[in-house]
Amino acid sequence: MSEKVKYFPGKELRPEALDDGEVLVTRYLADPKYDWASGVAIGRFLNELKNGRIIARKCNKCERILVPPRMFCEDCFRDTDEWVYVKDTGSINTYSIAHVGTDAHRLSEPLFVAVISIDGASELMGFLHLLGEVLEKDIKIGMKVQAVWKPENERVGSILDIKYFKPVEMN
Amino acid sequence: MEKISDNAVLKTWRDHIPLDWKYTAGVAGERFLQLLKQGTIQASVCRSCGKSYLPPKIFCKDCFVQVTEWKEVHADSGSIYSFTRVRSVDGNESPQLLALIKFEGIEGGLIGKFKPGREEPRIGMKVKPVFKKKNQRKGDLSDIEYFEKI
Amino acid sequence: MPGKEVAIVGVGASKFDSTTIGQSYKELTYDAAKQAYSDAGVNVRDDVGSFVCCAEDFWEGNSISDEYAPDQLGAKLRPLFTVSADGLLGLGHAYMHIMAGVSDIVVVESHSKLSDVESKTMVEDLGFDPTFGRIPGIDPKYLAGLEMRRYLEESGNTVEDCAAVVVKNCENALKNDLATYGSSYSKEDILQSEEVSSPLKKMDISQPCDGSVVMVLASAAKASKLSDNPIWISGISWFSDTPNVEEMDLGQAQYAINSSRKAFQMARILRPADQLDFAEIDDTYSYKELEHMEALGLAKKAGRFVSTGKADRDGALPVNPSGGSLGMGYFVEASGLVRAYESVLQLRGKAGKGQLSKASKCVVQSWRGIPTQTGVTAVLTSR
Amino acid sequence: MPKRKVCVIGAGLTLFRRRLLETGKELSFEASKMALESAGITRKEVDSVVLGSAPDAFDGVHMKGEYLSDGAGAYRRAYSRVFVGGATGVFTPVSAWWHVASGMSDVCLAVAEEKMSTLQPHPAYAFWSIFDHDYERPLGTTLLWIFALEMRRYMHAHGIKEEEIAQVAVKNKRNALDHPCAQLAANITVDDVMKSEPMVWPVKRLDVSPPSDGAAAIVLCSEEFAKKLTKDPVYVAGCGWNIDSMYWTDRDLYYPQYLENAGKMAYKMAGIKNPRTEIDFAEVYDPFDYKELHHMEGLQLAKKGEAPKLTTSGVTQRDGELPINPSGGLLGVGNPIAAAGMMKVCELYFQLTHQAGKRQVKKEVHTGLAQAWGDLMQYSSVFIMRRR
Repeated sequence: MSEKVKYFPGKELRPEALDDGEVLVTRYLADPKYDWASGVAIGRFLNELKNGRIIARKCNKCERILVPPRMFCEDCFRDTDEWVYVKDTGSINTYSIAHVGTDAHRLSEPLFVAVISIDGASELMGFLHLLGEVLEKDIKIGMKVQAVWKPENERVGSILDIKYFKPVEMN
Repeated sequence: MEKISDNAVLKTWRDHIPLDWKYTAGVAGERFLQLLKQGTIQASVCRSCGKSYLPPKIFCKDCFVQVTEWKEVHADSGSIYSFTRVRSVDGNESPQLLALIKFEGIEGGLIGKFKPGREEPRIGMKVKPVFKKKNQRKGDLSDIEYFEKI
Repeated sequence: MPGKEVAIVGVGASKFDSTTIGQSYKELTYDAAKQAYSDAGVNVRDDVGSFVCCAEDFWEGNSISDEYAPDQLGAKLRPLFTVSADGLLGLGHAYMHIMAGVSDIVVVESHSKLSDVESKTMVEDLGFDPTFGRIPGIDPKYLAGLEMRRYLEESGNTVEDCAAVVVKNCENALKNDLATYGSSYSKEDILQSEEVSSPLKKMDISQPCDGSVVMVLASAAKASKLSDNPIWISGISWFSDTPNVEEMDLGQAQYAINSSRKAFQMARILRPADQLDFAEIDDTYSYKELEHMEALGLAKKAGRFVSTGKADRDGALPVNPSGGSLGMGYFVEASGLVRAYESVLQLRGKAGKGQLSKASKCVVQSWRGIPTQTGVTAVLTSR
Repeated sequence: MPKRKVCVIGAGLTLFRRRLLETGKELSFEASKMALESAGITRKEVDSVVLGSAPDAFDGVHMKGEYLSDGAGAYRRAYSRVFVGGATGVFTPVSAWWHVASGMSDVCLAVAEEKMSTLQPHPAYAFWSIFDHDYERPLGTTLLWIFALEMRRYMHAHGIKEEEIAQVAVKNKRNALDHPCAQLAANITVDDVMKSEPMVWPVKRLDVSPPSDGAAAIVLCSEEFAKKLTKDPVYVAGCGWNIDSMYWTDRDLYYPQYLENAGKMAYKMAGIKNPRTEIDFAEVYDPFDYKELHHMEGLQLAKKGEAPKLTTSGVTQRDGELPINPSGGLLGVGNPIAAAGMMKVCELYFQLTHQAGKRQVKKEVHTGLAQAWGDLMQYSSVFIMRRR
């Protein structure tokens, strides 16, 4: 191709072209709304966050304690068997420092993001959350952290009922 | 498997996905809409099979060759292919008469409003476009205010 | 041998209802999957070679719906993919997997969770060409109105014939335990319902329904081991006409004409009206059933055929004995798979109260809805 | 074993740019037309079309497969759109392969398109909604997060330094200088990467491929059909694909097991026992520089943790022993998601048919591999092509 084809199609536009009238543009602001049924497992998980607790499901065949909870074990392909409360502490599986937000704008303050493996659940089981009350230089993989909950009257059954995870104070 | 039998624990998560899109009209669409803004309807013509496309394309969907020739569509060669009285999206506005207009010898056509009034549309009725005033045109399909019976 | 190369050996469905607020779509699908695997007698983690899911992002509210497909199907760390299409096309891809030797047992899944979607009309609008097809402030069903008028004009069928389709399908649904919208209506009920996009009335339109369907397909060699009563996919084909509203032939369903021609050829069907025992076909809108019947060659004048009772459950050729989408509800991308599911029950003689006296060969057909001219036709056979 | 042998007989692509005037349909047409012309056939001979495109939220059209169909040459044809997130571009020809291998089709056109610039103010926003709606999106998620989290874990597991990873960006952007469609070709240094603006640490601006508009296409056909056109066709030797669990926070991200599985599926079909010696060159998915390394390891082209060494020692350069991303990859050519994956498959075709011009790798090549990755760090697709 590079030898045979001399022309590659495509008419490049300047960054401003969509805004300054250089080309005609049809604009559409869509805002589709959803009300997703959380279901048995995630419904209970979110409701329990409101109570200040993290709940998991256990599969009695592989004996894994699964969080976020699910009504089926994806490894064994069978119903999970019981609800298990796990701790609100855990360790940092991996982390990063975000300087940009969802639409690529710069954040004024960086956000500390981590996958937290939750204590009491099986190895590596956990979820995504934020870190707080910690300096960037002090964050380490494997660091023990604990949930900082919103005040009870502000909790709504949301992942944000946990404000963030902070380092466990060592005695 | 455990199911929910108590309405009090039913849980849903409500959210929305705000999206802002700016669509270019493309190589053919850009030219077509600029011409429409001038008050003329143009189709692109496939040199290979002779089909004339409205809205225009830079390609022939059949022969799949590049289409670069254009021709004017005679404004008074239109007729109603089908029409409908359709409700507004939120149900609050009064219904509107919408028609798909086809033109002689043209593949495709245009969707437009039918002139409100006493005249009822019918399939096959000869119609012509009525453009908005030049200073009100934006370079989109709404530059044709409506189609009316010839 | 031709026509007996790929079989449906297991089917499963979740509950079907206008809302399923107590379960997530994953949990619904898990219910359907468990049932299908039990029906087929397979251990999904050991036996299944590939998985096909059918979904569209905006109906899910996810930007990559494929991500959320594997676990509830038992497909973790397995070959799974999503085709953005109706579930019947999923059967088409599974068919090709078996014919190409990818796998000898394939799972197909599709679901609807329309009760999760608040902005259904907006999503429909987003399917149209952004520059030429979307009319600000107008219900996108305008296209169904344009099509219904043009189709009735060209075919000579009437709005009364369309109402007869609704009456028939909602009546059929009363005999189907899985159906949500069964009712005894008169034609007047339909004709007097609110106008959406003339001549299309509110009751000409199938209503949303939730549910998930899972099917297990197998090669001939595997099917003979797994099932005493395999349902053969003896023909399947799909076809897309133009996606541009302005260019559409609104007088006939070219996608159904072409896809059925090929599917019937594969299944050696020369005279569909005589050789088929029943039909489960797309009736997203009432007129669509008539248009599709004619496209498939099931009747020359479908309106008269339905109005005179020939498409009834005890007629010459029952059409949508399950109740169709009008009687069971509209399942977006799962609509075609729901039709196939109902067909399998009939062909196995397990359709309960709704069982037809003669059911050994049928046609299943789907359409992707406005603004498309895309559809699939399949022929299913029990012997 | 597949019933029919399948060949690749043509490839085409558009420019990759941040913003193009063309609609998605027009881009699809341009790439498809070029692919058909390079195969020396017309649309008349095509009996099926498979399109690949990533989220509808980019182009801003629901069911965009339907919308794009006439541009992709699918008017009045058997047509499907397949969608496996970022892995779509390499998955599209995989799906086209089974259309032909099954006997359902003799000539199948595989097209991939992306028009990301439509989404404002930045295409990255679409990635917010790939996360779980109930318990991840409320955190304000972005795609960069997961890359950073995975990169960090990968670095941690093997003690890899950011500087080692940056060499991939340097190599690929330099390779792209010879690619006529490239968007971000450049001569840069490791230092430039290290000093570039931090986005989501450890990810920096120059570790990342850009959003782009563009399209690419190839033509697949039966062996019988190909033999009418050429004595020495390029064959599809192997296809593989695999998905991991949606619960991505429940596993160790340092190693892509799903890719190992997808690779094994493709190797088995291709009769490859030792990928490291039997694959002559590879186009592995590189939306971020560390992903190239991660994927080389998943594909068994490098031992776990050793891909950086192969990069540092020049093995993966165009004149090296195992050239990786001679096209310039996503980092250099650009990343119109599905089209970028397909661009890699096009590169296999160009290299195997000695049409890659200045990009032609130094060694003699018979077997090439393209791979893409997607969904929530859980999907891979693999496509292997071979010529005598």
